[in-house]
Amino acid sequence: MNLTLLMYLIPSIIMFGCGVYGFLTRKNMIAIMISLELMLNSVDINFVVFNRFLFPGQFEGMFFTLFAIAIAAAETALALAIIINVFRAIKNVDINQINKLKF
Amino acid sequence: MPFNYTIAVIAIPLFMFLFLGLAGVKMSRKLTGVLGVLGMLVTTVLAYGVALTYFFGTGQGQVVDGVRQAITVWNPDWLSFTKTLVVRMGIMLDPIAAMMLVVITTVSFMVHLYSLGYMSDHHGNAEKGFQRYYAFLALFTFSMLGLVVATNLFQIFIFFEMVGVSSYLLIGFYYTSPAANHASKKAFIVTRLADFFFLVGIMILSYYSGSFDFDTLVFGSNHANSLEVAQSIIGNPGVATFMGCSAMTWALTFIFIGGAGKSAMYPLHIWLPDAMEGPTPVSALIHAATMVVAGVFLVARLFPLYVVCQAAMDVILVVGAFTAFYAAAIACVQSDIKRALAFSTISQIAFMMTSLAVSSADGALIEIHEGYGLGYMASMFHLFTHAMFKALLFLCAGAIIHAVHSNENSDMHGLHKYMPITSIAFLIGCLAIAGIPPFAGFWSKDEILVACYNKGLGWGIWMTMVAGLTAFYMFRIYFLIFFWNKHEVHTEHEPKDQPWTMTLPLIILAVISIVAGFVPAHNMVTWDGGHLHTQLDWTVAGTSVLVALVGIGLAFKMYYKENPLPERMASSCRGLWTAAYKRFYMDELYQFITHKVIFQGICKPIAWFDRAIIDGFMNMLAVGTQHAAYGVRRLQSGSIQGYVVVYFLGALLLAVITLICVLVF
Amino acid sequence: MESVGNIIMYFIIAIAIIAFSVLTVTTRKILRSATYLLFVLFATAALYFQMDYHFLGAVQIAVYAGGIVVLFVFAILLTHKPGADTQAITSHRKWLGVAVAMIGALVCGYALFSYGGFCGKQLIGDDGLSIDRLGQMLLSTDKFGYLLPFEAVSVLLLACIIGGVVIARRR
Amino acid sequence: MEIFSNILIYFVIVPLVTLLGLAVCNNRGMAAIRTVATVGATVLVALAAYLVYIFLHERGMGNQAEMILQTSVMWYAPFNIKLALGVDGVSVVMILLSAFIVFAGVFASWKMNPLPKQFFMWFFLLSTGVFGFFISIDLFTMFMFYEVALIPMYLLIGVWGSGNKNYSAMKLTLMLMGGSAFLMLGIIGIYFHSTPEGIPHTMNILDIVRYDAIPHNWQMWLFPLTFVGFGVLGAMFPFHTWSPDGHASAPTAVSMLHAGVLMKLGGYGCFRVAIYLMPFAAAQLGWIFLTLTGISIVYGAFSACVQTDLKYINAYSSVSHCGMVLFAILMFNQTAMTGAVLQMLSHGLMTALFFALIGMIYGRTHTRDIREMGGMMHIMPYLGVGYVLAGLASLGLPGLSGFVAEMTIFIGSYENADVFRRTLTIIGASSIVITAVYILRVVAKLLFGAVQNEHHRELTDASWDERLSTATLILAVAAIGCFPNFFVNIISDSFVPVVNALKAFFPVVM
Repeated sequence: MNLTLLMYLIPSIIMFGCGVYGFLTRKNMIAIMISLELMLNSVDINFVVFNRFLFPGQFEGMFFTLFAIAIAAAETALALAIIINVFRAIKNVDINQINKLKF
Repeated sequence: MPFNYTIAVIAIPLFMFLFLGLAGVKMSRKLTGVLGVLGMLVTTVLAYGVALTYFFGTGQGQVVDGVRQAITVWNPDWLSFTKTLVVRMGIMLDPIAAMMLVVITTVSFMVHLYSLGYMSDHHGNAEKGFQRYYAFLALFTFSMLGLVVATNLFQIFIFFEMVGVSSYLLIGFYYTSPAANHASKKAFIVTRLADFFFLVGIMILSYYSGSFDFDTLVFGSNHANSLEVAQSIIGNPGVATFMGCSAMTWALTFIFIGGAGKSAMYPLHIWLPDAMEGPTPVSALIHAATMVVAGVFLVARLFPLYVVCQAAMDVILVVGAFTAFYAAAIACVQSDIKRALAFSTISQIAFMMTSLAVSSADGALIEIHEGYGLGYMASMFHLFTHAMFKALLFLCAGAIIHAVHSNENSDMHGLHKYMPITSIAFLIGCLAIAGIPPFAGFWSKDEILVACYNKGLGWGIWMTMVAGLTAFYMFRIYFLIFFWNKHEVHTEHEPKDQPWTMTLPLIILAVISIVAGFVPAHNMVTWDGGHLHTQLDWTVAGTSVLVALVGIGLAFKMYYKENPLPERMASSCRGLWTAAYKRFYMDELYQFITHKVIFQGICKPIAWFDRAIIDGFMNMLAVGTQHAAYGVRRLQSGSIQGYVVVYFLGALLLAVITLICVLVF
Repeated sequence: MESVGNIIMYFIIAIAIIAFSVLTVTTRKILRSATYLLFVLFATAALYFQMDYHFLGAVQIAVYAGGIVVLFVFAILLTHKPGADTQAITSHRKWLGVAVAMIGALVCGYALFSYGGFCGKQLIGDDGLSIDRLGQMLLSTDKFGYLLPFEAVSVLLLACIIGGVVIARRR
Repeated sequence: MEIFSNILIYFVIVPLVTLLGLAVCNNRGMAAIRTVATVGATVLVALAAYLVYIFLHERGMGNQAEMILQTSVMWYAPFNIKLALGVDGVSVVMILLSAFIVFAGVFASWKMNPLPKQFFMWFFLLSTGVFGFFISIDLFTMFMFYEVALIPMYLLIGVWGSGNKNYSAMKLTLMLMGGSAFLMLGIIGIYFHSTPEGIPHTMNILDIVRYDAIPHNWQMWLFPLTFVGFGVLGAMFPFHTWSPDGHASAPTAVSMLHAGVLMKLGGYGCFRVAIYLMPFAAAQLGWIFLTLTGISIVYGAFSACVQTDLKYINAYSSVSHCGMVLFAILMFNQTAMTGAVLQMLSHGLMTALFFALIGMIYGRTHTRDIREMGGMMHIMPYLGVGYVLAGLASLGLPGLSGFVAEMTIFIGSYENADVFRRTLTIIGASSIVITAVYILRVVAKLLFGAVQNEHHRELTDASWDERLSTATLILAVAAIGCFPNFFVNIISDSFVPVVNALKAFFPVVM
């Protein structure tokens, strides 16, 4: 039995699917952020896997993931800051309550 | 130019109008009245000067070869439509213009004077708007004078409108009264409708002749040429025809309709009886003597054109003859004195119209023969005499109304004892209109009848019968007012003869009504300016006098003393009597057409259409846009999760498209 | 042939990723959700280690597991009462989520299988990236040098710090 | 700067300076605001009178140029857009009219409240647009000033209006903007076909006419676009429905300026741009628009007969009268077109008068429903007489302006020998009767009869500013009515080039 590229991608796809599911179904904004992290992570895995299996000796995918992690960290920090601010304002982090900017 | 001062005849009333209209409010009533009368007196004197010089003066170019010329005194351009089609505002003197100057200024002066007394109080209260009244009288006088001295058709149209407005303002003088309000509106709109036809007539005529000027249209180089000129205007009659009639016929018929509106010919007469809501002197001036004959004047002015257009003449003849009888029949049963007089006026004007129409006794009439143009002369003569005696009758009626404060003859009766001067003046007026020699009406009416007999025996008999009817209804009114039975005093004041300002005009007009018949009209107001040889046709005259006497006798029998005969006759043919009393339901017919057909049937649906369909369509566009925008707005839900769903569906769609592409290509 | 240890390792990691992913999005306790996320991230790091990207694995653990998850935990503790359940997910919403997730997975899967000439590729040799080479690549401006994105990310992070402070600052 | 030596540019500069002057006024300093506005309006009237003098002088000296006082300054070179100024007789009288109405409008809004300063500022911006439009002979500047005139209308109605003002302001602005969208398409189309191959495109009207390069098939598209574009502003059926609502809600002075001047932009544009530049299509398609305008005349008049709101009556009457303007323009002969301009003058003045009077009456009674009023003549004789005069002018009493204009139109229209045009002329002429009906109906209900509401007995007659405003307009109306040839002589020759352009495609009657 060999560990093929496909085998690495399958957990990634499932993780992504979970992320999508969580993103769509959760009401809690922090939970949505967590789902988002899942999806991001699954994409990271893809980059790395393709880099490693198809273009060994080159490191574009790896570096991309590296930067993506950095940016994900930044993004999460920012998003959580916003969520906390929102929580201060309306004492809630339910996404359905935050519709003042609608229309 | 010798007639230069004619301009003053026109200008003084205009000035009086502006002066009294603008400064009147600051002046006392007495001052206003005196100024108005003085202004009118000066105008009258000048107008007499002009007319006398024109008719009897010599050496000023007004008579060439025994033919009176039209003299254009003043004719500046007023409005240039094109290089050739120019409206001018001028003064032209010819026999009928000069005659009309006399008629208008005389009656107008009498009315001005009379109004000093009449308008000073209204049913016992001080009259409001005395200044306004004099201003409007001056405006009317100005407009009417401008009309008769017009040098071109368009000027006549302009002053037609002006007299219409003055008439509107004066009928509606008691503007707080709904009846007056309604009547003034009606008068204006009906005459406006007629003026619309007049305008169309002018458009047609001016297009084909290229001019408005009477110089070109009817006088040509001299009067003798006018027939040829008239025919040349038609051009080639074969070319411009519409529904079988030449453009000329249409134009002249339309112009006649314009005149018919002002002259209250059937079926455009309905405004005149209602116009009696105005002050009585106004009725005397405008709705009896001057403005209502404007239509007759118009047809007379264009007479040389009508002569060559037999179809138009026939229309006038039929309308005139019918109206004469129709109005006379209604006048027999009216109980309101002013309305009865109004119908009498309509009937008499119809006499003048008929008389003009019978003038073209034989078709083409290129050859001039003895008696031709008699109707024209008779018509103008009758216009003159009628103005005098009808003004007299109206002013008498005014005096009576002033005394008893009512228009209904049931409130009068037996006034002879109380108001002898008025009674005699009224009697003179009645004799004049009935055509009893030697009063004025006899001479003019007789010549009309001669002209009618010349046209055809039937027309003559018809008109003679109407003349008899005239005598009957006038004396009916006379007897009902002054005799019938003893007067019941309703008010605290006994009715009596009015102050001198009101009585003097009565006396003057009565005198004129007696002597006016001796004016040598056949030498003065002929259609071609020449002399017309006439003599009294004793058969015709005898018959008409006889018929008139029968009418008077009948009236005497029925109305001199209170008796049940009139009531019996009325009830014996109740339907006819009611129909006549209701003026044969013409008003109801108009009411139906205007309110039910035009207002309810045209205006309301159009207004609805505008609001509902056109505006509705615009609003629908707006509402549609708004709804579409609201619909699109739903997409911008603010729910990130919703966006993601759509995003994934989009991804799926792309995948499917890709798949299809792969499969197909 | 892979070594058996490698295969066993792979399965452990794969199962951990799948299981904890599912748990992350299905648990109703938000703090547990964050904890499961932590496990997913660890498992991912393990995957990177297995593919010889040691530095990347270390970064994954340091930044993600050490940084982001801690942020999450703080945020959760700031906004939630301890032990509170989140709202139950309504049924139709759940099925919608499942459907869309499936659609996403299917599209990806279809793409993989239809174009995946490369699916059967295996790991070739040791592609270990030494730290000094990585450092040089990160700070070089040559071909395959990543100085520009590196600087960009630093600026971004700076902006992010300022932004975070500004947003979260109590007014 | 060469352009500042041309008197025409001051018609734009003076309102702008007035606007700036108003801007520095204190919002509560009513006296200062009034002074500045009055001075501005007076200077405009003086300028306009001087312009008439210059025009007559030039023509008297034998200057037969189509446009006098021409100046052209390059404005945006890449598109060859110039600030081209010039006037002919029509522009001159339109400028005179505008100046008069601005003057009367200032006095009609003498007691404007609230925000008088802002009101007058927008008012003068509107005037800037109007004057700018009339002095331009470059399509671009024309269009630009046209828009400048339209936009303030929205605020003037929306802020200072009455009744359902938001709806009306929105409707008016949107419909007119819709029209100007057509217009812009048309102008762009004309621009790209303005010159033959190899010559840079131009926006200058005189140049476009000289090149005569717009292909016939393009004319068939561009003519309807421009005509409808201007026709919307000229209240052509079926694009007139902004007018009743807009006028009903607008404040007095705005109604005056709008009906008095802005609607004239439509008629002016129709002949200056649509017909003059595209004579072929005008001759081909004229009958469609002629039918529409013919409908406008009768339709507006009939609609006015059953309205009960004074402003609605007047708005529908405007539809009828403005329809007559376009109607006459489409008759393609000098007389009718002269009549059209006279009608613009006449309608401008008398509608302004009407709206001024209605505003004054409304300001006292707080109702415009004629069923609730009566006997006003007794209570406010000055306003009553003014209203009667305006009414008589409207229904065409000789001696006032309406008669002259309508007669010139009808006589001119009848000069066309074809049955279609003549029938329409007669139908159009019948409006003089319908006009009489609705005018007299209003006069009878509003002014005559018994006083309906006892409270009205305590109302006062016009104050001095109102008297001045109305007297100015009445005098102007009477001046046109009494001395029409003065105006006809100024206007008439301006149509020779248009008629010459049409001659090739239409049996024009000279």
